[in-house]
Amino acid sequence: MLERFYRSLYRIRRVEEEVARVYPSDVIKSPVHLSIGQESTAVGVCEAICEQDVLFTSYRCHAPYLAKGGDLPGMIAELYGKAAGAAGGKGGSMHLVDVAKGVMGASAVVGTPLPNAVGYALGAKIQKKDVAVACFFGDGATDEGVFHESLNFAALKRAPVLFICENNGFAIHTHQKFRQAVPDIAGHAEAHGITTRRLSDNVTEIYDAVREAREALEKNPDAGPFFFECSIYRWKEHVGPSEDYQLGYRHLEDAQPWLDNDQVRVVGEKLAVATREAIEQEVEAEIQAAFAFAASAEFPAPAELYTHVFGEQSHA
Amino acid sequence: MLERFYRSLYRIRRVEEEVARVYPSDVIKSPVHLSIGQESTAVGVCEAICEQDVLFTSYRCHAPYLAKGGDLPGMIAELYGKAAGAAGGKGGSMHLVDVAKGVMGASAVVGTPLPNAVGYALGAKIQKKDVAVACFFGDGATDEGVFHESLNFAALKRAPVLFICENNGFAIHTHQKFRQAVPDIAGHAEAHGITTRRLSDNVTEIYDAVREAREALEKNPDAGPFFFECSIYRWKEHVGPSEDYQLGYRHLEDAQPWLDNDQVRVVGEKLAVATREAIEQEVEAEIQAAFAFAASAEFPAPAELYTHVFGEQSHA
Amino acid sequence: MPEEATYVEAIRSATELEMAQDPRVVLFGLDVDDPKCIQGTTAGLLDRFGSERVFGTPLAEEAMTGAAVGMALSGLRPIHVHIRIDFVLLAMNQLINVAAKTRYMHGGKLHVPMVVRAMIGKSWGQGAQHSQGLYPLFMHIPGLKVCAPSTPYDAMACLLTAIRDDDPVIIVEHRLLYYQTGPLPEDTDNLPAPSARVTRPGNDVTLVGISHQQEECLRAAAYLEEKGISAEVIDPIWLTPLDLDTIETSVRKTGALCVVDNTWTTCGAGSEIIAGVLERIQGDVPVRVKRLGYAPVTCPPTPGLEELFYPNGRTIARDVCDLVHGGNVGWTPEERANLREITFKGPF
Amino acid sequence: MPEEATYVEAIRSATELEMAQDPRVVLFGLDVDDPKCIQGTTAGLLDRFGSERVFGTPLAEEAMTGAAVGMALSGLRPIHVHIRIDFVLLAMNQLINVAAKTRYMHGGKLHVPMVVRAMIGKSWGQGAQHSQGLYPLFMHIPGLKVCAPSTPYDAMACLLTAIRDDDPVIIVEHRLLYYQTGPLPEDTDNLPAPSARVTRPGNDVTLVGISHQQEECLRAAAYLEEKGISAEVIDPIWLTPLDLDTIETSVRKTGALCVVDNTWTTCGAGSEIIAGVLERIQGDVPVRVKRLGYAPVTCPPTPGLEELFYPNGRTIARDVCDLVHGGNVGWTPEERANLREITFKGPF
Ligand SMILES: Cc1ncc(C[n+]2csc(CCOP(=O)(O)OP(=O)(O)O)c2C)c(N)n1
Ligand SMILES: Cc1ncc(C[n+]2csc(CCOP(=O)(O)OP(=O)(O)O)c2C)c(N)n1
Ligand SMILES: [Mg+2]
Ligand SMILES: [Mg+2]
Repeated sequence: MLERFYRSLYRIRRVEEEVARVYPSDVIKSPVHLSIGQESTAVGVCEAICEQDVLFTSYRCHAPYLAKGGDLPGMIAELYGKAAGAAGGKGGSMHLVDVAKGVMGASAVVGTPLPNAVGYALGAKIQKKDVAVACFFGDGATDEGVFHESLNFAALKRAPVLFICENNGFAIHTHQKFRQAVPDIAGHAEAHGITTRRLSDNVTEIYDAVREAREALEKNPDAGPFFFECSIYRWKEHVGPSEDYQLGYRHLEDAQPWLDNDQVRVVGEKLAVATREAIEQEVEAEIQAAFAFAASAEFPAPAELYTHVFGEQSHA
Repeated sequence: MLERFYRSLYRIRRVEEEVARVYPSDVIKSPVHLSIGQESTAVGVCEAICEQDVLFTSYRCHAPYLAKGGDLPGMIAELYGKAAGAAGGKGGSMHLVDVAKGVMGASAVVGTPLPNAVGYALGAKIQKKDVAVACFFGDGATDEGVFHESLNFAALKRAPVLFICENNGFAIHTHQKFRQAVPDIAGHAEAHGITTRRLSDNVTEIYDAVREAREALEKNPDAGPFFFECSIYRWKEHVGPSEDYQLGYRHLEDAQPWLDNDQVRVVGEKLAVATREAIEQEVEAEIQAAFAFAASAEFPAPAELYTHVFGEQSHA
Repeated sequence: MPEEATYVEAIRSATELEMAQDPRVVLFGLDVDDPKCIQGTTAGLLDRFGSERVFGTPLAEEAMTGAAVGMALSGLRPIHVHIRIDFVLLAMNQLINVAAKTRYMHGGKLHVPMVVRAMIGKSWGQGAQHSQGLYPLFMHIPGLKVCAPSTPYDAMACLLTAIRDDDPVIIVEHRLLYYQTGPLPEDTDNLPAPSARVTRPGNDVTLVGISHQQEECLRAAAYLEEKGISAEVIDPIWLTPLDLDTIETSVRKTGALCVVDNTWTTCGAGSEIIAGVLERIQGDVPVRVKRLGYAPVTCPPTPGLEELFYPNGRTIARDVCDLVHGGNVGWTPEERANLREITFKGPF
Repeated sequence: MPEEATYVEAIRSATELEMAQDPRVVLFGLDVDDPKCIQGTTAGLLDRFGSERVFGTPLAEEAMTGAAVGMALSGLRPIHVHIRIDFVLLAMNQLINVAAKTRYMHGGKLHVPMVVRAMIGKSWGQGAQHSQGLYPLFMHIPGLKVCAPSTPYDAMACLLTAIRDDDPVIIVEHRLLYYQTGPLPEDTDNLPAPSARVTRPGNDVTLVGISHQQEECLRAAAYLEEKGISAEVIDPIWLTPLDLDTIETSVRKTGALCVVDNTWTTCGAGSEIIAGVLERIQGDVPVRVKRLGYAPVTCPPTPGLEELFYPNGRTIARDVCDLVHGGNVGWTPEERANLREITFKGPF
């Protein structure tokens, strides 16, 4: 398992570092919301759920997309605005999608994926499919009323949803304590009668907790929903490739414990050096290839502007 | 106190009975949502708060409007659609208003008064006024996300709001248990860190609880918000003048305990007969006069259609 | 010949038909399963299809719309019902930011076959917040389709077409149209593509009426005969996609266009149709134009003002007569009993 | 002569001025008090006026809008800021069902003096959900006022007028206009009533540009000189109330009207202005009309498609040239360096 964790953690970290590295060259013409430092939630969750399970995420979607097996060249090409991108260049960084891998799109409006995830889970249950839905969202999303509406409805219908709150303490630059009277998000999930776990950013802890829930769902489709609040930390600025401690809304000292506990390093150190290096080499090659692919791919043809408003089988 | 309670309870009951009685004659050309059976929340709360305090309510607003001292002829004239109505005939039964008495309007969209109440309370606090806001809403309103957004913001800002949830068990014909995974509304208020009380429909119990909160606010403007969930029962149909046990979504047996505990009767029986009869006579005379006033009042002139879209000091 | 049916029955039976032939269709919304079953439009469906496919919901318009999107993505074809279109204002974010954009912003990899049924209210002092039309808000947004059928026939055809569509469709119903009766489509497997219908041929003026105002336009056309004015009445039925061809053809013939909206006129369907037709005609033929609709105020409940708030057959006839004659003629028809508007006093 | 200032400074200083002279004014919204202070438009205000009058909020657009209504009712004059107008879709219920209707549905007994500042996004692949215009949705609703200032001067005047207004006003800003510089009003105590402005006189065609498209229209007018076409450019500034007089006067002179919306055209301000002007002109003079605006699709982030999505000075010039000549002239101007559009790549 540790090998799998490491491959995924390292891959996400390195992809995003490459995104950050090339960003100043303007090949990526889109806002990017990096997950650097937050990889363990995506990896812990996606390793614990099943192939057929699906994800709904926010704009901070690179990590879950990759962790669930989303196509890497498609992702980079999407950031580059190319026709070969995951969304044909029509989504950008904030709307990654890979249906074959169960990544059901992403949204730039905070909170919106929550009810979509619940609806999908209910739909899957009605269709008697053994599919669980993992829904990733930040602490900011839990300020929104739709968070409660979604949790209540999921609980009422016992929809097979795994709510994954990536609590990095901030909505852009505003700390949770300036937004929430009681900064205990899991407490609200409990008030809606949902089985809830408060977790750290430890990838194994996250994996174990989510695995247990997923197994419960496999045995009993009415076992859910489940709620996981994971305490994590965003290392980079809210949007863009840089650090932002100079802004003064948070301080490097706050970050230090998280940096010291970097899950990529911690998990990597548990592997034999040769194993780790082999993984790293493979990943580096994959990343190089993906960026090369994206760089050389074509931009969409002008006619693409008008496609995909409606489907062809639609009556438009 | 009991005399005051009785006068207010009896007055509300009788006004609404008169509304129900005349309704089939079509003099009231508007949907009416009666509070018959639910009078004790309005009375308990409005007797406990202060003259300068204000109310925000839903469309089921007759009882709080009257309990807070809202003008009775203005109310009946409003139901009749007359120019002398509380809102000049431009509101109808669902938008009663009496600014002098602190009734700050009412809304027919479920949940909407909640954030209005919180904003008002915060505004009053910013202006250093000793004003508390009582916000009346049903169990249905608590399904809406804005309920949580409002509670969180009120708690965050320590806004002097008294949230009064009139839990009559139903949103139209749908029982709380089909809408809420955990039918414990007060539990959500607690999760937002709000001081909360679960109350019956006993008018004295409601009065005492709200009085205590109001006194706390007087001493300390940061003492709030407070939340009260009152269990009550609606005797009539959701909208309209009749009973609706024949619809089958609830049964007369369910109602029986509430009917047996009718607060109007129970409180009345505690008074000396002469006292009670004097009150009743006064109220009856007042009601007769109000309906007579409404019946003989004028409808608004056609030109009124175009007034009050914007104010005159507005740049339109 | 198919039997006569009410508009209520048209909606009910379209839903039943499609639920029977397509197991992916689910029906939900506040009160769809309650004793009044949305004025009868959902009657019997819970019994026939069970509570997994027909269910009431909490009051949570935004999340329930988001859930409809999710259900659609999961392979279902949800129909989400609102008893008033006013409440859809709580769900604009999911409808506009999510449902309308999901296909495009994911490069066609996802799509959202969902139907929103929403009713416009009128009569008996429903007032400010239960009377809005609001459909221009949806027309403005690429990725949403909008229709506003005014007959049982079109209600059934629109709903079937909407359910079978692969993208989000909003069906704007009207509480007063529920009293309409008429035939239903015979061949429900082969429905025509969305297009407008000339509901009454004429030569002197093109009168386009939307939703319940279609009924008023037909009344107006009857009144206009008194003045020897022959109105061609058109029902667009679908507002997105909008069949401008049919309207343009008529206007080229009549030289006068009046659109009667079932909402306010500012940025309304009337503005859209007039601008669209004139962009096409570009002065080829002279055209007089007029928009009618709600008075530019909030809807008042008191009957006298409520009456003035809405266009009706007589006021439309008056205004169209003025339009055709190019000035204030000073004529308003006397009300005729057979052209009197339906009113009601609940259930709402 | 007043100094030149940026649009950002215009908004900031209008807010500061009015907060200083009217203690009822409060400023709030997501991130108004954060280190980036809404691109500088709220800079320094927290320090000067304190956290009771300047505060950030939870993410809760509906409740925060409802709270603004409540604050307004309590006697304050709240300014509620949104960094994207797209997010206002979460608050439509409070804006349309409550703020717009409170005065009317309570017979004038209550009123809601609140200001909503909302920014349109553009550039650098912000895409589907950060680029919408949406102001026609507000224009449709009686009880709301809407303005979309395009210069620092008008930004300051509009914001001051809005704060002093007794009813809800929505100010539509545009991220790219934040780079505009120009003079500010000198006499801030006596501002003109809302009206349109002829920003460039001309004779051959009336070109109305809204929000950031006003800038593009001025560029188009410069390009059109190449073809000897003299465009009269008008900035409506206020969309509600809309000053049709100024536009009508121009159109009666030019005989051609092109409106460039900073949103989609369907049921847009262009539709409204064209229909409104033609209702007044009623064929007195022949008029050619044209609407331009966003392509009828969701906004794509990839630069090539994004470029095609928006009208710009050159494409407007091309389309207006065709309009004036009544057919496809086949001319598009070469881009001139001094007429190139500003772009940026954050902060967003
Ligand atoms: C409804 C809505 N309101 C505001 C914004 C602006 N915004 C973008 S990201 C963000 C912060 C969200 O914080 P959180 O949910 O904790 O996610 P994180 O960025 O920390 O991953 C905000 C306020 C938005 N995109 N959508
Ligand atoms: C946002 C919204 N959704 C739906 C409705 C339709 N509706 C009117 S009253 C009502 C029930 C509300 O129940 P509750 O809040 O418990 O109040 P009660 O009628 O029991 O006093 C509903 C669903 C509405 N008016 N507003
Ligand atoms: Mg966060
Ligand atoms: Mg109730």
